Amino acid sequence: MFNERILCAGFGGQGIMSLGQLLAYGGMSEERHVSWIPSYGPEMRGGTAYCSVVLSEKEVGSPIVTTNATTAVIMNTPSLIKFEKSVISGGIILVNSSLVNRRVTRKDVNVYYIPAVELAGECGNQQAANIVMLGAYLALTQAVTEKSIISALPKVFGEKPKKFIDLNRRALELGQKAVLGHGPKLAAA
Amino acid sequence: MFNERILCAGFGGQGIMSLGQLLAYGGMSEERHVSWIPSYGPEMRGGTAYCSVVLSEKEVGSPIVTTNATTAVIMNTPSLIKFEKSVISGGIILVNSSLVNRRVTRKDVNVYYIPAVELAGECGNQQAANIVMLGAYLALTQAVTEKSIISALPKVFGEKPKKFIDLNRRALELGQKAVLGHGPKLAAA
Amino acid sequence: MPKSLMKGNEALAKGAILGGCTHFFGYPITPQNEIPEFLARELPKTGGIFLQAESEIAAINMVYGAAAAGGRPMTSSSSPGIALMQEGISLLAAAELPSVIVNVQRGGPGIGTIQPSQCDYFQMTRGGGNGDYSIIALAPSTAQESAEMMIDAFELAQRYRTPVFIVSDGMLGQMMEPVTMPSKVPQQSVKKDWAAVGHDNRRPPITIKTLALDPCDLEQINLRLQEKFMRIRESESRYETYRISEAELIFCGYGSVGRILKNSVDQLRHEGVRVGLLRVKTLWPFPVEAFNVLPPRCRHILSTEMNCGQMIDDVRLAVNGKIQVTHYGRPGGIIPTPEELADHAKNILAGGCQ
Amino acid sequence: MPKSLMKGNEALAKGAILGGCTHFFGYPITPQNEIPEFLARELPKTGGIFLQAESEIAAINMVYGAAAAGGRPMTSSSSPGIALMQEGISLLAAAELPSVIVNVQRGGPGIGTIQPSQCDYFQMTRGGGNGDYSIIALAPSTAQESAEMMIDAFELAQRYRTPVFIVSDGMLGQMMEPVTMPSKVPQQSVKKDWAAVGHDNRRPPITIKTLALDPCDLEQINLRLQEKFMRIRESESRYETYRISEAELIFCGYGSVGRILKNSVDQLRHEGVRVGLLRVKTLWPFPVEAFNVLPPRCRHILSTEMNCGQMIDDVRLAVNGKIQVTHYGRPGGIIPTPEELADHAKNILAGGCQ
Amino acid sequence: MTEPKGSTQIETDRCKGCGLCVAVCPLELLTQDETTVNIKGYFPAKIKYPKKCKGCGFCALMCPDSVITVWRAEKQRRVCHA
Amino acid sequence: MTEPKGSTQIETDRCKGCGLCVAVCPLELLTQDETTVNIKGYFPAKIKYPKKCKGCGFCALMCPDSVITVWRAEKQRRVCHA
Amino acid sequence: MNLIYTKSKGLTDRETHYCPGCSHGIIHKLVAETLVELDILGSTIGCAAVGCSILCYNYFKVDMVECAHGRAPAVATGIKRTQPDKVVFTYQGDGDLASIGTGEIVHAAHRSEKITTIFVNNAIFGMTGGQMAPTTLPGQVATTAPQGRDTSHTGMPIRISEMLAQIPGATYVARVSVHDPKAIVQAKKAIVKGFKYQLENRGFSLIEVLSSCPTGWGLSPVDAMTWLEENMIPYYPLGTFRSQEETRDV
Amino acid sequence: MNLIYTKSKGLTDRETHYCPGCSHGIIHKLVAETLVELDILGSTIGCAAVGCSILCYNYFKVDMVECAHGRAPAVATGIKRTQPDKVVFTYQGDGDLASIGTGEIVHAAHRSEKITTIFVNNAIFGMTGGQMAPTTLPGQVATTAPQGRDTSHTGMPIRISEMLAQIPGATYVARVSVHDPKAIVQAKKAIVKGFKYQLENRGFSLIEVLSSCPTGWGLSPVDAMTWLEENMIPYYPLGTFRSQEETRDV
Ligand SMILES: Cc1ncc(C[n+]2csc(CCOP(=O)(O)OP(=O)(O)O)c2C)c(N)n1
Ligand SMILES: Cc1ncc(C[n+]2csc(CCOP(=O)(O)OP(=O)(O)O)c2C)c(N)n1
Ligand code: SF4
Ligand code: SF4
Ligand code: SF4
Ligand code: SF4
Ligand code: SF4
Ligand code: SF4
Ligand SMILES: [Mg+2]
Ligand SMILES: [Mg+2]
Repeated sequence: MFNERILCAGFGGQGIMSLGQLLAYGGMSEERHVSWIPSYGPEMRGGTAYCSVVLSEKEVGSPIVTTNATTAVIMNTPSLIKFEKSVISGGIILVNSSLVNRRVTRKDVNVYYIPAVELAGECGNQQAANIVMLGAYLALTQAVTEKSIISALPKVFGEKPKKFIDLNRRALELGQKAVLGHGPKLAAA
Repeated sequence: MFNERILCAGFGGQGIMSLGQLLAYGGMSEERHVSWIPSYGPEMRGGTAYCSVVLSEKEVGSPIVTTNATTAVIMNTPSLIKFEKSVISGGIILVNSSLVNRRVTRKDVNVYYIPAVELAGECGNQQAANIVMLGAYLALTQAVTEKSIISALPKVFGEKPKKFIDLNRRALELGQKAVLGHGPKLAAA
Repeated sequence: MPKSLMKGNEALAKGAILGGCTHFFGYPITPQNEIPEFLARELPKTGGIFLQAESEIAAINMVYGAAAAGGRPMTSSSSPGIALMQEGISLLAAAELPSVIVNVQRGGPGIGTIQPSQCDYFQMTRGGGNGDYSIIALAPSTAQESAEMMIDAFELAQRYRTPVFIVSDGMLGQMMEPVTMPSKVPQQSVKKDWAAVGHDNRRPPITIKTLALDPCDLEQINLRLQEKFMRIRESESRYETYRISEAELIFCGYGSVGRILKNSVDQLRHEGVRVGLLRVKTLWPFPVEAFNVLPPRCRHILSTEMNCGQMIDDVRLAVNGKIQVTHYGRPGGIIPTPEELADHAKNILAGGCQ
Repeated sequence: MPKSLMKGNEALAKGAILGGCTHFFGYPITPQNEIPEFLARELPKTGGIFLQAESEIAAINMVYGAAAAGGRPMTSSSSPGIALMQEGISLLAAAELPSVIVNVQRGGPGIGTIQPSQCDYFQMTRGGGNGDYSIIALAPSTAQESAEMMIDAFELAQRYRTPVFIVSDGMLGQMMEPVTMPSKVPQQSVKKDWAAVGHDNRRPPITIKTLALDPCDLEQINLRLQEKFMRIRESESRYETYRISEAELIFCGYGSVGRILKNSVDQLRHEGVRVGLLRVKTLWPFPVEAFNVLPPRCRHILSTEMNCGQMIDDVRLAVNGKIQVTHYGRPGGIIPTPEELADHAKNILAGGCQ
Repeated sequence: MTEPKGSTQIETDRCKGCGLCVAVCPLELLTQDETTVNIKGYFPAKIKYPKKCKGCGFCALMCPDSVITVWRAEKQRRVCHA
Repeated sequence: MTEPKGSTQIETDRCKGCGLCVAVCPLELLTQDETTVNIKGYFPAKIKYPKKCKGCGFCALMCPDSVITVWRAEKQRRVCHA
Repeated sequence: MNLIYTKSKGLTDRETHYCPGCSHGIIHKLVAETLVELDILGSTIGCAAVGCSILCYNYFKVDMVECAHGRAPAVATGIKRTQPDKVVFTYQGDGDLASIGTGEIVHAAHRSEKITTIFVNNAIFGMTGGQMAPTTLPGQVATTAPQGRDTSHTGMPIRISEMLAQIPGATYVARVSVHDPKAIVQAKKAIVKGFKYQLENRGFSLIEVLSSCPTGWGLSPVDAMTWLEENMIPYYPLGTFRSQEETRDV
Repeated sequence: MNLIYTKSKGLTDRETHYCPGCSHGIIHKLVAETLVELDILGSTIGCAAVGCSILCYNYFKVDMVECAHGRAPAVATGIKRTQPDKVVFTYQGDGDLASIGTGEIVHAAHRSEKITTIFVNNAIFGMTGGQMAPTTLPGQVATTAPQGRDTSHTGMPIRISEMLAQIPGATYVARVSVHDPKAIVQAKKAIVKGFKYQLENRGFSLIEVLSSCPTGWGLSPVDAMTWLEENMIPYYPLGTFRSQEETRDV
C-alpha cells in the first residue's frame, strides 16, 4: 500500500515548511490522501523547525511523523541528531551535506548526502536548497511527479515570474541527478 | 416536641430582623436549637422584608419558614396578604393593627390584632412596635422567657443605656398585656 | 467543487463565512490564530465585521451584544481563553442568544503549552460558568468536517437560540488537508422578533436579560431551558462507527484522537484483532444511544483521549455498568501514535491493564 | 467554649482567621458579602491583610501572588464571580499554590438571582478552567461546620499545596445559628522552600510557573499532579450517614439540602417509611466508598440538589448501575421544603416517578 | 390675594418621602406629612401653602421618583416635560 | 600605528547575526560574516579592523544578546558592566 | 396654566426600586427626557449594567440589553457594530465602570465606539450594600473600609473622566452633578450633548454624573446631597474634559 | 585595558529565545544591570507576563513568578502585600498591559502598589505572531489588520503613560526608547529611577520602553530600529509624565 510518511527538518528560514507543502499539494493533485503539519511553538527563530507530510492511498489518521518516517529530509545538524532515529528500517534519509557536518550512524537506512546549498547555488539561488532536496526525494520514491510539484508552486509561493519556475525546475533536476545513479551514501562522495 | 417556626414580616425599617434575632438569641441561651434567616434581596427599601426563626428541641434542618409557620408576626398589610396562608392550621397570627387595615380571612388560626405602634408610643418610642409584638408572642407561647430576651438585647443592638433596656422591657410587657386575658381576634377590639 | 489544501483553522473560518457569520470578535491566542487572521482578511469582503477585542472577556460580551441585536456572531479562542469566557457563556446560554464559540484546545492546566490537547472536555461539557445550562459541542476530526460542522454550528445556534461550541485542537487546527468546500447555505432568515434593535415606536420595548430576582421566575426559566436542552438531546447527538462489527473492544474517541484511532483499528483488524471505533461527534449531547447498538461481543470500551480521563465519565454513564470501560490518555500536549493505541488495546484484550 | 449566634458567612470568615488566613483578596458580590466585611474588620487585628480587588480576576491573581510568595491567602465570591476566576483557579492548581476559595452559591445561569442554589456543582467539581486538574471541595451544612471546614481547608491547602474550595450557598451564608468556635489551630509552620521570596544571594533563583512548552515536560507535570490527586482521593473524601440502617431509599445531598433532608428523613421514619441520608461533605473527592456500605435493602438513591441534576452524575458513577438513581431538584434559587422531599420519596417507593 | 403663579401636584401614593423636594423649594412651601403613612410605608411630601407656589419647578426637577407635576400661569420656557 | 584604544570581543557562537552592533559602531568597524554560519544557523558579527576600535562600547550596549565585551585603554567611566 | 414639569414620556409607569432620595431616579429622568427631546426612543438600544440600576430596563421606554457586571461597553460595542444606525448607550455605576469594568470602558473609548456612556459615580457599591469603590473618598466609611478609606493602604480615589480624556478616541467627556436644580439643568445639557455627539457619528462620549447613595452613605437623602456637594465636587471637579474641538488636534 | 561593557551579572548564562535583534534582549540587560547596581538581586521578586518575554525567568537571576496573561500587576500586588520588604517588579508587553491587562495596571497604579512595571511597547502582539495591539500605529500592518490599522474602525492608538499619569497613585511614569546607544543610556536611568522610587516606598512606578519587534513588523533588526525612531517616537513622545514632585500637589 502506498503510504509515504515524510519528515522535513532544519533551521527556520531553510524552506522546510514550503518543501512539505509542495509535496502535499502535489500529492493532492494526484488524488492521494494527504496531510501536512508543522511543528509550532513560540517564536524561537533559529531553533529547529520541522514538518510532517503524509501521502497515502487511505484516509490519513495521524498526520504526525516523528516516528515511522519512510523518509527524512534533514537540512541541518541538530535535525539529524534529533530525527535520525525516527526513520523506519529500510527508509531513506536525505542529508543536506552543505550544512550537516556529521554522518548518519544507523546502518539499516538508505542515506544520501546532497550538497544542496552548492547545487542550489548552481541554479542561481542558494535559497533553493530545499527544492534540490525535494528533487532528490522525488527521484528516489516517485511519490509525486515533477509536473504536479511545478503546478503546486504558485499555491505555495503565490504567482511568480517564469524565471522563478525555471529556477525551481532546474533545482529539482539537480537534486534528481545527485541521487540517481549513485547508490546510497555515495551521493556526496 | 417543641418546634416553633416563626415568620416575621413587614416594611424594611420596622425592626423585623431584630425581632427575629432577639428570639433566636433568647432561644439559644435556653439551649434550644435555633436558626434565623432573613429574606434578602437587592436594596428595595420600602418593600416587604421578612425573616424566619426556628426554635426547636432537635437540630434545625430547614430554617426557612414560608410554609408551616406556627406563628406569623405581621407588621404591615402587604405582609398579611403574602403570608396569611403560610401558617399551619391552629397556628397564631399576630397582626400589627396600627398599620394593617384588613382582617385575616382564615378561620382555622388564632389571630390577635395588636395596636403595636400606639402601644410602643405609650412606652415612649413608636419604633419599639416590634418589641410589643414580641411581647405578645412570648405571652402566647412561652417559647422563650422575657429574661432571655432582655439579656439578648445587647447582642442585637449593641451596648445601650439602661433607659433603652427599660423601654424595651415595658414594650414587652404591654405586648404581653395586649393578648393575655383576651381571646383571639378580640385583642384589638 | 475542487479540493483545496487548508489548515483546519482556515476550514473553520471559511465554514463560518459559509454559515452566515456576520461578526467575529476575538482575542489572539495560539493555536487558533489562523481563524481571526483569515476572517480579518475575508469577513469584510462579505460585508461582515471583524473586530479584535481587548480581551477574551470583552470578546464574549461583544458576541453577546451582537447576538442580542440580531447578528450572527462568533468568537474563537483556546483553553485558557475559554476559561475567561465562562461567565459570558453562562449568560449567552441563559439569555438564549445564538452564537458560536470555537475552542482550539491546547495542553493545560494553567498556561500549559500550545501543543494539541483534549483536556478541556469537562470545560466544554460541564459548564464551568455558573448555573444549570448545556452547550451543544461539535467535535470535528478533519478539516473537511471543520468546515461542515461550522456551518452546522451556525444553523443549530439559530434554530435553538443557543450558543454552540466547536471543539477542535491544535493538531486539527494546524494541519493542512484537502477540503471540498460545501456551498453557502441558503439562510432561512429566521425572524428575530426577540432581538433588541430599537422598537421604532411600533411595539413595546424588549429587554434581553438573565436576571430574575424572584426564584419562582428563575425556576420557570430554568425549567424552560431544561426542556429545550432535552429537545436538543433527543435530536442532535451525532457519532460515527467504524468497523465495529464483531468487535470485542471498542475505542471511543473524538477529534484528533478520533481520526488517529482509525489507523489503530485498521492496523489491529489487519492483524486479525477484533476492534472497532465509536467516534463521538457531539460531546454534548453525548450520543448515549450509540452504546445501545454496540455488537454483543463487545466486552471492553477504551475511552481514548489526549487528557487524564474526562470523557470516560460520559462513557461510563452511557453504559451504566454494563460494559467495562477504561481510559487511555496522553496529557500535556502529547499526541498518541496509532501504534501505541493499538498496543494498549491488545494488552487489554490479552487480559492486562485492567 | 461558649456558643455564639452567627451567620454561616461570618462563621466561615472567623474560621479563616482560626485557620491561619493571612490575606483576603476579593470583590463584593451577594450573598457572600459578610465574609469580606467581617475580614475587613477582623483580619487586620491579627496582622493579616484585607484588600478589596478591582475584580474577581484581580482577586484570584492576587491570591496567586500571595501564595507564591509564601502567604496563606483566600478569596470568596459567588457563582458568576467564580466563573470569572476559572483561568486563575486552573493556574493555582497547576502551580500548586495553597489557597482557599469560597463559593457562596446563588441561582443561575447568567446573572440569575441572589437566592440560594447548588447549581455550581459542576463548576466546583469538573473544573471549567482549562486542563486536567481537581480541586478539593468541602461542603458544610451548618454554621458550625462552616467554621470547622474553613480551618480544615487551610490545612489541606498547605498539606497538598493546592487550592481548596469551600462550597456554601446563600441559605447557609445568610442564616444565623449557634456556633461553638473551635480554638485556633496551632500552625505546623510548613517550610515553604518552594516559595518566591527572594533568594537572598544564598540559593539559585526560584520560578513559580505553569508554562511547559515541551509537551513531554507538561505530560510529566500532569502525571505528577494526577498522582497527587489520587492520594487526595484516597484519603480526603468525607461523608455522613444518617439513619440509613434498613433504608430502602437513600437520599443523597449536601450543604443546605443535606441538612433539610434530615427533617425529611425524620418525618418519614416517624411515619414508618424506611429512608436514610447520605450527606456528602466533600464534593471532590466524591465519597465513592460510601456507596459500598449502603444497606443491602437500599433499592433507590435519590440525588437531591438545588439544581437541575448535577451531582447525580457522580452518584451514578459511584454505584455503576448497581442501584437505581434518580434526581430531585429545585433550580433557580428555590429551597425545597422537607415535606416536598419526603413526599417525593414516598412517591418513588410507591412506584411512581421512575 | 392674587391668583397663584404656579401649581404643584404630588402623586402621594408614589412618593418615597425622601424630602428632596422639601429641601429645594425656594419658598419652603413643602413639608413631609408625618401624620400619614402611604401604602409604600413612607411619609409623603405635601404642599403646605399651595397658593404661594410660583411654579419654578425646582421641586419637580429634583424629585427622583417623578411624582411631582408643576404648572405655571405666565407663559415661559418650560423646564422640561419631555 | 599606535596601540589600539579599545578592544572588542564577540562570542561568535551565541551571536544571532542581527547586525545591530554593525549599524551602531561609529567607526563602521564591524561586519556580518556571510562566509560562516554559526551553530545556531546565523551569520555572526565580526570585527573587521580590530586595531581601530576606540572602545566606545556602543556595539556592546546595543547587542540584545550580550555577546560583546569591550575594553578600553584609557581610564574612563565604564559604560556598564553591572 | 402651562405645564412646567411632569414625568418624562421616556419613562414607563413602573415605580422604581430605588431607595428614597436615590439620585439614580434623577439621572433616569434626564436620560429619558433627552431621548424624547432628540426623538430617538424608537431607535435607541440601552445597556443596563449590574448595580442598583440593573433594573433600569423596567423604567426606560427603549429596547435594552442587560450586561454582565462591568461589560456594558463591550456589549454596546457588539450592538453598535450590528446596528450602526441605532443609538446605543450604557448606564453604569462606579463599581461597574471604574472597578471591574475598567478594561472595557478604556477600550470602548480607545476604539472610539460610537456609543454614549452615562457613568453614575456615587463613590460606593450601592447594590451590594455599601462596599468601597475605587471612587470612594479618603476617610469615607464603607463596609469594606470600616475605619474609612485609608489611602496609604488603598490609594487615592481614581478620577475616571480625567483619565479617559487622555484617550484620543474619547470625543466628549464631561463631569456633572445632580445635587441641586441648577446642577441638574447643567447635567441635562451635558447628556444631550453626549447623545448628539453619537448622532453626529463623532465617536465615544461619556458623561460622569456625581450621584448620591443615601443608603450606602448612611445619610438622609437631603444630607447626602449636601455631602455630595461639599465632599465629592472638590475632589471630582465638574467640567468638560474633552470635546470635539480638542479632539481635532490629536 | 579596562572593562567597559560585558554581560550583566544579573543575567543567567542561558541564551535567550528571542528573535535576532529583538530589543527585549536590550531591555533585559538594563533591568538586570539595575538590579545589580542597586544590589537587590537577592531581594527582588519578578513577575513574568505572557508574551514573548514570558520566559524571562530563564534569564533574570532573581526569584520570579509567571503570571496569567495581563494579570502581572495583580500577582505583584499579592506578592508585595505578602513580602512588603522585597522589591517587586512586573515585565509586561503591550498586548499584556495595554490590552487584556488594562484593568490590572490601572488599579495597581490606583492603589499605588509599591511595585515597578517595565512596560515593553513594541506596538504589536509579538508572541502570537504579529496581531494588532492597542498601541499599533495608524496604517501599521498586522496579521489582524492586513490592510494596516484603520483608525476609523479601531480608533487611534492608546498612549498608556499619558493615561496612567492621570492616576494619583502613579508616582513615577516615564517613556524611554532603546533604538540607539544614547536612548539606551537614558532608558537605563529611568529604570533605575523607577526601582529607586520603590526602594524609597513612594508608590507605583512605570517605565514604558519603546521596543522593536523585527519579526512582527517584517523588518530587518536594523530597519526596525529606524522605524521605531521615525514612527513610534513621534506618536509616543519620550519623557517623564509624572514624578514625585508633581505627585505632591495632587
Ligand atoms: C461578576 C460579578 N461580580 C460581582 C457582582 C456583584 N455586584 C453587583 S452590583 C455591584 C457593584 C455595584 O456598584 P456600582 O456599579 O457602583 O452601582 P451602584 O449600585 O452603586 O449604583 C457588584 C459588585 C456581580 N453581580 N457580578
Ligand atoms: C488568556 C490568554 N489569552 C491570550 C493568550 C495568547 N497570548 C500570548 S502572548 C499574547 C500577546 C503578546 O503580546 P505582548 O504582550 O505585546 O508581548 P510581546 O510578545 O509583543 O512582547 C497573547 C495574546 C494567552 N496566553 N492567554
Ligand atoms: S414649583 Fe417651586 S415654588 Fe412651587 S412648590 Fe415646587 S419648588 Fe416650591
Ligand atoms: S422628592 Fe418626590 S419622592 Fe421625594 S419627598 Fe418629594 S415628592 Fe416625595
Ligand atoms: S567599541 Fe565602539 S568602536 Fe569598538 S567596535 Fe564597538 S562600537 Fe565600534
Ligand atoms: S548585536 Fe550581538 S547578536 Fe547582533 S549581530 Fe552584533 S554581536 Fe551578534
Ligand atoms: S443603595 Fe444607594 S444607589 Fe442603590 S438604590 Fe439605594 S440609595 Fe440608590
Ligand atoms: S516576535 Fe518580536 S517581540 Fe517576539 S521575540 Fe521575535 S522580535 Fe522579539
Ligand atoms: Mg456606585
Ligand atoms: Mg508587544
